[in-house]
Amino acid sequence: MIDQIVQGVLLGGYYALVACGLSFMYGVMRIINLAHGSLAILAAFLVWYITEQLAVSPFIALLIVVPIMAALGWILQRTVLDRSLRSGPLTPLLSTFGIAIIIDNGLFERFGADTRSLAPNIGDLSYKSWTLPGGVTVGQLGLLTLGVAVVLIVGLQLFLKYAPLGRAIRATAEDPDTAELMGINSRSVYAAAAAIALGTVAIAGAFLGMRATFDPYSGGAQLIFAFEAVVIGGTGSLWGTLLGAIALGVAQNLGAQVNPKGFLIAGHLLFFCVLAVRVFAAGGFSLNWLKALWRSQPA
Amino acid sequence: MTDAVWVRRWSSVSIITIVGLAGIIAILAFGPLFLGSYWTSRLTTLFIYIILAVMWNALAGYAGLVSVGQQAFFGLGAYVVIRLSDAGMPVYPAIALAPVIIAVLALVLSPLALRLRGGEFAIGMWVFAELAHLLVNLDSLIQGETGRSLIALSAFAPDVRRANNYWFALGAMTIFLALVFVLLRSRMGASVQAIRDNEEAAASVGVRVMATKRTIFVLAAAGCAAAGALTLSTLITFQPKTFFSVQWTAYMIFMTLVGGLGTFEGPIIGAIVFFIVESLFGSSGVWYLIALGASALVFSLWIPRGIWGTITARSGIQLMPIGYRLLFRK
Amino acid sequence: MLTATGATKRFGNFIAVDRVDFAVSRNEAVGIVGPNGAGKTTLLNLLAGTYPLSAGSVSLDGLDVSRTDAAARCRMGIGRSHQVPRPFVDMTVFENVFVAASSGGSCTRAEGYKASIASLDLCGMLSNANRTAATLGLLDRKRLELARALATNPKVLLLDEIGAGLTDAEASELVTIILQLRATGITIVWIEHILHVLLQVIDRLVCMDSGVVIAQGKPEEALAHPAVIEAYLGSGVA
Amino acid sequence: MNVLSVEALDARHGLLKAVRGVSFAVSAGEILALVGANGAGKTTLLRTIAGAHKASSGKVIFDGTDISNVPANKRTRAGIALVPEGRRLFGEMTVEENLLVAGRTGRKGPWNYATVLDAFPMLQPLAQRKGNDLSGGQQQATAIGRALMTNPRLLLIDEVSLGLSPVAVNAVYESLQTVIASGATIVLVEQDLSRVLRISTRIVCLLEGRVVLEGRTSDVTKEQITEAYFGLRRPATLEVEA
Repeated sequence: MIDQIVQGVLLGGYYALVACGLSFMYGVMRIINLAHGSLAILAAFLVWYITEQLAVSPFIALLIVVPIMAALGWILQRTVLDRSLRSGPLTPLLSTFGIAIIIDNGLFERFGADTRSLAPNIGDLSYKSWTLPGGVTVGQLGLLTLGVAVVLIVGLQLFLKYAPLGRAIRATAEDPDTAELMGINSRSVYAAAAAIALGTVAIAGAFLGMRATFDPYSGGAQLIFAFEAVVIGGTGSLWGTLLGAIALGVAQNLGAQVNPKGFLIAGHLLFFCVLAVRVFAAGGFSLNWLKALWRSQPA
Repeated sequence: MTDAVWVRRWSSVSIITIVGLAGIIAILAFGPLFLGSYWTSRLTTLFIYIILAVMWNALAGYAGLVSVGQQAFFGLGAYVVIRLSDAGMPVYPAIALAPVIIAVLALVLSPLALRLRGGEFAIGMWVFAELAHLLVNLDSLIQGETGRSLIALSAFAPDVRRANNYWFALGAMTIFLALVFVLLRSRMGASVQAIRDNEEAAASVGVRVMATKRTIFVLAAAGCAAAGALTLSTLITFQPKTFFSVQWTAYMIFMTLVGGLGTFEGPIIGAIVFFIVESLFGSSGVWYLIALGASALVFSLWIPRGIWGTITARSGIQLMPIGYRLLFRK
Repeated sequence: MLTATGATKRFGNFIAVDRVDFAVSRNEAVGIVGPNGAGKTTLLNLLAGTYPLSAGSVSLDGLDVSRTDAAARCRMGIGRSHQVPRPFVDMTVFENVFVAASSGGSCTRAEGYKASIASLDLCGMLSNANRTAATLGLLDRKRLELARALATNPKVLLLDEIGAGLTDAEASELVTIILQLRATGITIVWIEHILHVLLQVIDRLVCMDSGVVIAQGKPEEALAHPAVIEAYLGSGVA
Repeated sequence: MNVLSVEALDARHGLLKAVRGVSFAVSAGEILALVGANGAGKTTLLRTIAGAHKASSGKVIFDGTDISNVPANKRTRAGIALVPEGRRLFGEMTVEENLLVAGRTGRKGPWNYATVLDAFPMLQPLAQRKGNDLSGGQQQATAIGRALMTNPRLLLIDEVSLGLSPVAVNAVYESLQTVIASGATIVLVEQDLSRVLRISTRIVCLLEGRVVLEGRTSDVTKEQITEAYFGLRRPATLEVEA
């Protein structure tokens, strides 16, 4: 039981990583990016491809993939998202869903249906673990993932708080018209925010590849995990996302104890329970808490 | 003065359209007698596509609800048929009953689902579809991803089965088109279009927004369930992975966007376009799917009215008698 | 007949309407004026049920409707127009009005036709009945907004700046229509900036500033009230 | 030398004509007051000059350059700053952050975080307070300070004293004196006529989107302004459209 909880917490570290970019993008642009999961898989494939081709460590490959994904984010915002933001509330959903289909099938076309993993490329990191008193084992990779998630979230918060660009992003997210009047080019800020979001997606993709397997059609599942983590943890801070991600991971691991197939079911059920409580307790439901989430600072 | 004014709903164009449609359906009803086995089964597929497109359009185009999880109802519709058949019910009555059962399920789900907004609703429905998929896999009858065949169908000779499927699909398509048509023509139809144009303004003139959306949500669920049940009758084997695939929703989105979101005729045209594209390029594999995604992207950004919406905007023609015209005595 | 007691609306830390008591009696026409940000439109939204109250209550004909939503209040007899007209753009003018008649007016199809035609006629929109609402100009949109509110068969009609942005000639046409409405016994609450238009119609004027009512009474008296002049023109002018 | 000139400017909200053929000019060092009842088009006019609202026709010329098609953020960087109606502070950000975010891409000039705090002493103890948690007067001071951080040559202020207590209004105007002393040109919208008469050098009065009165403050009487303002009697300059 304790072991399952510990493993769930570690798994939550990955979910926090993948949820980070989704909530960031929603917070700034009010876009729920349905291609989010597919982009994470795209990043995983890029890391895998570079690792294989150049025979380097995935961590080195990640150094190349983060800027590539960030550039992709910039282009995506400038070409598609800017336009879809201006054409009604349904358009961003439809256009990002279209992008997801293109990415998924494009990956299938290029890389085929095989499942891949980066685990063979990171040596003993993929299985080495420490054993705590009481027989609980803590995987080094899991701990690293959780650590990276925490560092990323703290880093993003510090960036938003203290960096000039971070402040411009917050200002634009709150009121793009007024930000323009302060000399801020809101289109560029949006593009920068999309670049940052996809940079985090690249990291999430790499860690997905190291801790598990992936194939071209794994994107939908990643989107769902990310969304569930954000919804479950919606307590009003980026730490909420981390907590939500951990709750999701723990619920899944406990669910797996009940039934071998209970892993995913437990996560989905937790998601719906949290959603139902929120909808019926508040008498209404909106994503305002999400808006506040990434913007608020640690006390 | 007002005695000299009255309301007309039918125009000569719309009468011709409806008579024409009825005529086409009447001719199609004899399809299996002259079409041959290939076209009988191909047209069955087209009828199923039309149901899917019309239902997704009702949801997104009229109620403003973009769902990425309609495959939930599609898959559950098929699953219910397997279950009913296993319980001893004859196959075709089971196919007819499945949409009704799923409609009840959707009604139960609606209080939660309809309070979600925009992307929340879209992904929330997707999670629901995933959950439904996982729970169906737990059923020992289905044997996980292995799935189960609708064995009772083997009692029919292939030709008979093909013809039955055809008639059932044609019948279901006719019923759902008629339901949408009647809904749009009713006073609720005016409300539905008002919600589509401006939800808040609709509420301010007394439209029951929630109740109207619920009706559409339930109807769309029933339609997708019927399509799922019918697809099962053509494929025979129920494989959860196939039936709960998000691909079905991708098809629905493509058909609706290409044909024209928020019009009656658009999704029908979109389904026919999709059917033709699939017939021509379906065998070319993933490039075909990439092209579908790209078209969804292009239509949503640059041609948001779709084919039919663009045509009506240019020409002002109105085929279906769902509107109202005021006539004045000279 | 329509009463707000202690009506309050907060947006975050901002109090848009602060404990306002407001009442209008049957067949009365009340004008509301006040500077931008005075809370006039918010008060109208509280009366119509568009926003939930933060505190206080609203009642119609003695019935508490504080927790009734906008659509239901409309069906009970509160009709409204919006400051910026919100037509259903892809529907015809007649269909716009017919939705209102059949939903808000809760009537049969035949009654709905009749009510729609009558309100279009009254607002001078009958000849435009078959046009798509998207093609209408501003005056016609305002007329449609009014006709739609009328078709819901309201006991009380809440009007939000239907005169704004119109030329003189257009505004006086609107006044003629509203005077005709008054003659049919409809109660009117009208927010308007253009005073000379408003004064042709109303019995009583309510002046608001910073979320509270600062003066009310006969129009000339209310306008002469020092607090009103100060709110409009600033201290030292009076 | 005109800092700003506006030529036959039209602006719409959808189909509503909010600004109709407005022309006027502001020369360096002037304080121009825009007055008029609400709905007269003052806010739209200011926003159109700042680039936050699109003009449907006409020209905005700043420093001799036609900037009619320049986006708002570039106009700000060229030296036009707007204090918008309702202050529009970034409410989740502190006073310090509100100021710094505006100074990020600004021009060089006398204003920076330190000099703004000097000009608005009331803000000094509030630097770490969130915009949402300020009083109206504190918000207005922050909003003006934020605009100054861009080192504008032309400062547009919408509704200087709207919703402020008399004490707060005094404090804000006192600080404006510092701004005027720094040589900026100001266009302001103000409901308080007596203030306008004291502070401005010129007055433009709008009624229903048109200029109905324009002149040097010293040449205009209160009666003329009041009449033009309310539109109770129709000013002779206002032609009636067919």
